[in-house]
Amino acid sequence: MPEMARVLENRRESPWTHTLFFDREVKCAPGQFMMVWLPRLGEKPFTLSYPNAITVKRAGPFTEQLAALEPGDPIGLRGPLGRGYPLMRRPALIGGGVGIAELRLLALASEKPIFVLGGRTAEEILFHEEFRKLGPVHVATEDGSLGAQGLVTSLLPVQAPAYAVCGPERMMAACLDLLPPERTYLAIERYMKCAVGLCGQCTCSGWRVCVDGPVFPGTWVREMEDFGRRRRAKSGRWEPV
Amino acid sequence: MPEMARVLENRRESPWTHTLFFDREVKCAPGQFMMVWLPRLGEKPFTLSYPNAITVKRAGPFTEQLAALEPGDPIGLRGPLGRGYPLMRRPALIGGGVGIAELRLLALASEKPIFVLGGRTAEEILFHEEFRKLGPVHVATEDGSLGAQGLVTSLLPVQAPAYAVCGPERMMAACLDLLPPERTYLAIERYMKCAVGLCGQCTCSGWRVCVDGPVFPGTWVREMEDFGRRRRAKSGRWEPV
Amino acid sequence: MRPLPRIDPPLVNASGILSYPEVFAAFEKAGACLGGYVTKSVGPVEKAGNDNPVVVYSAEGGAPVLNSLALPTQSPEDWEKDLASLRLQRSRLIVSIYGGTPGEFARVAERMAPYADAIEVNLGCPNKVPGEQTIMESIGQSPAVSGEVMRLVRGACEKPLIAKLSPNSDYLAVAEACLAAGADALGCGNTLGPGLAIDLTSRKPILAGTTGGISGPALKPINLRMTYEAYARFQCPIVAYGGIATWRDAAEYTMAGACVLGIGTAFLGKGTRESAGLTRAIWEGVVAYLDGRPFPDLVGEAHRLPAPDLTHA
Amino acid sequence: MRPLPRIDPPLVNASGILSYPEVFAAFEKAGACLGGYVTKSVGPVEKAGNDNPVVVYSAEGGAPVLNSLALPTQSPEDWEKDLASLRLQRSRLIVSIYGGTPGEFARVAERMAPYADAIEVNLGCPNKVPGEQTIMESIGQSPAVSGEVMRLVRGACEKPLIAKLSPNSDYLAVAEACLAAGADALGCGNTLGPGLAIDLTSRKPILAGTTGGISGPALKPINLRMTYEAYARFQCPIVAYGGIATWRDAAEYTMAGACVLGIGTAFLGKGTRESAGLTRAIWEGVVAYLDGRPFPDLVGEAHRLPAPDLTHA
Ligand SMILES: Cc1cc2nc3c(=O)[nH]c(=O)nc-3n(C[C@H](O)[C@H](O)[C@H](O)COP(=O)(O)OP(=O)(O)OC[C@H]3O[C@@H](n4cnc5c(N)ncnc54)[C@H](O)[C@@H]3O)c2cc1C
Ligand SMILES: Cc1cc2nc3c(=O)[nH]c(=O)nc-3n(C[C@H](O)[C@H](O)[C@H](O)COP(=O)(O)OP(=O)(O)OC[C@H]3O[C@@H](n4cnc5c(N)ncnc54)[C@H](O)[C@@H]3O)c2cc1C
Ligand SMILES: Cc1cc2nc3c(=O)[nH]c(=O)nc-3n(C[C@H](O)[C@H](O)[C@H](O)COP(=O)(O)O)c2cc1C
Ligand SMILES: Cc1cc2nc3c(=O)[nH]c(=O)nc-3n(C[C@H](O)[C@H](O)[C@H](O)COP(=O)(O)O)c2cc1C
Ligand code: FES
Ligand code: FES
Repeated sequence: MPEMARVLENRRESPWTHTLFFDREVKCAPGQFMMVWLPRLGEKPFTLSYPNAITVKRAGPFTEQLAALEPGDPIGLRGPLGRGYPLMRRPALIGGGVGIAELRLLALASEKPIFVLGGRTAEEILFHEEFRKLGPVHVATEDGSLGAQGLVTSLLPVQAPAYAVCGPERMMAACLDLLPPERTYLAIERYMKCAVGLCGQCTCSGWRVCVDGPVFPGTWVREMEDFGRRRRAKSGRWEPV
Repeated sequence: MPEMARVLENRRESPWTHTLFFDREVKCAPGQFMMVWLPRLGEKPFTLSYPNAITVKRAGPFTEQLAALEPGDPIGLRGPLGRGYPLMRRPALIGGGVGIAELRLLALASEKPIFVLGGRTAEEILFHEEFRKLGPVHVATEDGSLGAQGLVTSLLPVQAPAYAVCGPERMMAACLDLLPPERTYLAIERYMKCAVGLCGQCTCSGWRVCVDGPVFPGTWVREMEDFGRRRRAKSGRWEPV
Repeated sequence: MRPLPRIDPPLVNASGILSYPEVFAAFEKAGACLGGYVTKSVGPVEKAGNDNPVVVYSAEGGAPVLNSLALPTQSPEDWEKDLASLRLQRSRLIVSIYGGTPGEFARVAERMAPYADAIEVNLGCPNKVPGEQTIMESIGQSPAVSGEVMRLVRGACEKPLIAKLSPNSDYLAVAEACLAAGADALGCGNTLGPGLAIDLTSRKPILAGTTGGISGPALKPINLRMTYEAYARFQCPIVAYGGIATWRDAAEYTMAGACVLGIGTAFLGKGTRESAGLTRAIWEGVVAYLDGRPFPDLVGEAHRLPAPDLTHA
Repeated sequence: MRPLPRIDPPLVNASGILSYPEVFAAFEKAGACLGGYVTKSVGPVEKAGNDNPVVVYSAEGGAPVLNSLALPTQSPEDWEKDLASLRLQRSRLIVSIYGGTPGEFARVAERMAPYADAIEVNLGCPNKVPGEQTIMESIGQSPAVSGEVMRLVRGACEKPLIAKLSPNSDYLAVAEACLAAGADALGCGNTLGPGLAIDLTSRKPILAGTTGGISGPALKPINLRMTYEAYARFQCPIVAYGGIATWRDAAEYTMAGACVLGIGTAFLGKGTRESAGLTRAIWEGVVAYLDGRPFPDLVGEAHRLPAPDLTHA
C-alpha cells in the first residue's frame, strides 16, 4: 500500500537531476529503494539518497513530472524495498551519473570511504563537495570539465578492501571486469512492476532484482549472463540493455 | 480459530464434576473463559479452573461428552475470552456448585481470601481441602452433609473488603441483595455463540457477557433488569433464568 | 423514492452484530457514535440457527472472519414485543428482515414496519443449517426473485427500504431489479463466499454449518468495489458494510459512494465501552478528514474528482 | 483422461508469480522444493498490461493483496524461444495460456505444447487494462464458452489440460463443461473479485487498472471451498491456489481434495533463498503431518473421515 507523503523541497542538483525531499523518514539500509507513486501517472523505483529523499534524473515522462513537483505536493511511497549494501570498511565507491546519488547513504555509513566518480560533465558529479569531506574523491568526466578526461574505468583499478559500484549497466559491467568480484557489490536496475518478488518482471538471469537485489555481490553478477546484455521490457519481451 | 489440544487427565471431582487437564497453559486472568470445542458435537463456554484445565459439571449432552474424555483425546480451545476478576485484598469468595471451581484461580491470586461455599451435598463443595490451606472456609450444604445446613445465603453477610460471587444465577441474585454492590463482583452465564461480542446472543440487559463480562461489578448487575430473570435462548427468544 | 431517515452521525452497526434492542440501548448509553441501529435479520418463524462453532477467526486479526449463524431468529411476535419496549434517545432503528418465500418477506416487513425508521431487506446470506431448504442462499443471485421480494415488501409497508445485496452475485442486475421494484437505497453488502476452514486434528470442516460467510478486512475490497460500481450506476443512497474498522475505511467507502457506514466485525473482542470508543474514533477521523466540509460532500467523491494536477507544470 | 505428470513434491508456483523460465531455473538451483513450475499466462499477442501501480498490499500482511497486471505477455514466438532454452533438472513445466477468443486459446496451446508437461488454461482473470475489450473477464463466467475453449484446446494439443477456474463464477458448472470437453484436471482457482482500494490523498482508486484480483490469505477460505466442492463433485485431480503460505494451508487444501499445491502471494517480499526455504518448510511440514503415510492418502481426506469418535464411550 503506498503511503502518501508531501514534498518538502525540490533541490536542483544539476540541469537534469533533482533531489526530492519528503516529510517522512524511511528506516533503510543504503542501497534500498522506494516505489514512488504519482497518482494517475505511474509508480517507479528510486533509491533513497537521504532517509527522506530520492535523487532523480530526468529520463522520460515520469521523471519529468517528478522533477516538476513543488513543496506541498503529494507523493506516494512504498518501501523500503530490496536489499542494500553490506557495511564495508574503507570501500571504494564507484559511481556513474545519477548512480552517484544512490551511493550517498552508503558513503555516510561507511568507514573511510574513497570515491571514484564519473559523468559526462562536471555537473553530473553529484555531491562532490559533500563527498570530499568524507574521503578522497577521484573524478573522470567525458568532456574533461572536472577531474581526468575519460570514463570512470580509466581511474581503475584503485586499491581498496571492498568496492561498491552504481551507475549505467554497461559502465558497471566494464568496472566489474577490472575489480575482484568477491569484494565488489553492484546495484542492478530492471523494469519493475510489483517490486515485491511476485511478478518476475525484474529478473536478471533469474534473480529478481526487487527482492534479491538491487545490490548483488560481484561473484553472483559474474554468473549472470543477462547482466550488461538484456532485460525484460514491460510485456516480458527481451530487450538489449 | 480453535486450537486443538490433547487431554492430559480427566480427574473426577464429584459424581457430577470432572476437571479436564489439557496440554496447553493459557495465560489468563482469574474468571476468564474458554470456548471448548468437540468436533461435530459443539463448542461451549467454560471458565478456567487451572491455567490448563476446566472443571465441568455434567448438565446435558455436551458436558456428558466432555466428562467422558480420556487422556490423549483432542479438545479444541478458543480463548482466553472475556474479562475476569480484578485483583482483590482479603476477598470473600462466595461460590455455589460448579461455580466454586470457577473461583479457584482467583483464590490462588488473592491475598488472604476467605471462602463461603454452598452446594446440595458435601460432594459439591469442590477444592475444599485446597481452599482450607489458603484461608478460612465456611460451608453450607442443603442436606447438611458438610458445614451448616441450608443455602449459602444463610452464611451471609460476612465482613470483607471485597466479594466475588459465582454460582447459579438465582443464588447470585440472592447474595447480591445481601452484599455491598460497589465491592462485589459476579460472574454471569448466558448462552454463547460467537463469544467475541459480535452476535449479541449473550446479552444481559444489553451488556454482552462474553466481552463485557462474564465478571461484572455488582453496581452494574444491580442495574440489570434481566439478571436473575431472563436470558435469550439459542433463537434469541427470551426464556426465564 | 423515499429518503432514508436522517442517520446522524452516518454510522450504524451491521445486521447480526449486536443484534438486539437492549444491546442498542446499552451502546447508546455508553456514548456510541451510531446514528442508527440495525436489528438482527427478523425471520418469519422462530429458528435456532446453526450449532456452535459459528465463527472462525484468527487471533492475529486481518485474516478472513467466517461465520455461519444461519439466521437464527425469534418469532415475529417476540420481535414485536422487544421492539415495542425499545427507547432510543437519538438514534434511528432499522429492522432487517428475511423470509423463506417472497410472501414471507412481505409479511415480516408489514409486522416490523411500525417499529422501524427503515426496513433493510436481507437479499442473501450464504449460510444455512446443514440440509436446510431456503431461498436465502440463492435469492440474491436472481434479479427476478429479488425484484419480486422487493415488490411485495414495497406493497406491504411504507417505510424506506434498503435492499441489502450479496457480493456473491451479479449484484448490479439485482440492484436494478430492486430499485425498479421500489427499493429506496442499497446495502453493499452482505458476507462473501461462503468460505471453508478445515481443522487439522479432526480433519473435518470446523464450522458446524461446514462453510461460513466472510466478513472483516478480507471483505473490504470486494464490498468497496460493489459500493463504487453501484454508486456509479444508480447514484442512489448506499449503506455500506464490509471491513469498516477505521476512519480510513469509512472515508474510502464514502468516497466510493456510501452515505451510511456500517460496522460489524470490527467490534470483535471489544466490550461496550471499547466499542463505543471505536465508533467515536471512526467518526472523529472522518470529521477531521472532512476538514470543515459537510459529510454529504464526500459521498461519491472518487467518481467526481479529476485526475489530480500534481505538478503545477 | 490423461494423468497429470508426476509432480514431486506436489508443489508448484502459481501462474504469474515468478513467471519466467530463468526464474524457475534459479529457484531450482537454490533448492526450492517445487516439483513443477507454471509460466506466466502466455497470450496470443504481445501485451504490456497495466501501468504501475499493479499491486496493493498492506505491510502488516494478512490483509487482501490486490493485483491488476492484466495479463502482460510477450509474443508466443518469444515464449517459444524462452521455453526452448529452459533446462529444468527435476521439475515439470506447466505452461499457462489465455486468449482473446476460443480459437486463440487453441493456437497458443498448440504452440506451447511441445515445451510443456501440461497446459493450464486460464479461464478467468478479473483484471484488464482500462477500456480493453477481452473475453478473459467473462469467459470463466460462462460454462458454454469455457467448454468451447476447452474443446478447441483439447483438439489442438495432446498434453494434460488443467482448467483453471475463477472463484467469481458458477465454477462447478464451468468445471463440468470443461471436464466434459476434455480437461484432465481442475485449477482451484484464480484471484477473487476484483476488489477496490481508494487512496485518501488523491481520492481516487490506487491501481492504474482501478480494481485488482484478490490473492493471499483473504482468498484462502474461498478457494479452499472451491477445492472441497469440486473434489466432492468430480473426484478429479485438482491443483489448488489461494493463500497457501504454511504447511497447514497445504494440508487443509490437500484434505479438501487437492493433489498439487500452488504457492503465489506467499512469496511476497521474499528473495530466492528465502522463497526456496519457504517451499521446503511447507513440504517438510506436510511430510511430518503425513506421519509416514503416502501423500495421495491425504488427498480428499476431509470427505472420507467419519465424525471422529472422541469419547471412546
Ligand atoms: C532499483 C532501482 C533504483 C533506481 N534508482 C533511481 C534513482 O535513484 N534515481 C533515478 O533517477 N533513477 C533511478 N532508477 C531508474 C528510474 O526508475 C527510471 O529512470 C525511471 O523509472 C524512468 O521513468 P520515466 O517514465 O521517466 O522514463 P521512461 O521513458 O519510461 O524510461 C527511461 C528508462 O527508465 C526505465 N524504466 C522505466 N520505467 C521503469 C520501471 N517501472 N522500473 C524500472 N525502470 C524503469 C526504462 O527501462 C528506461 O530505460 C532506478 C531503477 C531501479 C530499478
Ligand atoms: C462464561 C461461562 C462460563 C462457564 N463456565 C463453566 C464451568 O467452568 N463449568 C461448567 O460446568 N459450566 C460452565 N458454564 C456452563 C456451561 O457452558 C454449560 O453447562 C454447558 O454449555 C452445558 O452444555 P450441555 O450441552 O452439556 O447442556 P445443555 O443440555 O445444552 O444445557 C444445560 C445448560 O447449559 C446452558 N448452555 C448450553 N449451551 C450453552 C452455551 N453455548 N453457552 C452458554 N450456556 C449454554 C443451557 O442454557 C442450559 O441451562 C459456563 C457458562 C458460561 C456462559
Ligand atoms: C456474526 C455475523 C452475523 C451476521 N448476521 C447477519 C444477519 O442476520 N443479517 C444480515 O443481513 N447480515 C448479517 N451479517 C452480515 C453483516 O451485517 C455485514 O454485512 C458483514 O458482516 C460485513 O460487514 P463487516 O465486515 O463489518 O462485518 C452477519 C455478519 C456476521 C459477522
Ligand atoms: C501478481 C499476480 C499475477 C498473476 N498472474 C496470473 C496469470 O498470469 N495467470 C493466472 O492464471 N493467474 C495469475 N495470478 C493468479 C495466481 O496464479 C493464483 O491463482 C492466485 O494468486 C491465488 O494464489 P495465491 O493466493 O497463492 O497468490 C496472478 C496472481 C498474482 C498475485
Ligand atoms: S518487480 Fe515483480 S518480481 Fe521484481
Ligand atoms: S456470544 Fe456473541 S456477543 Fe456474546
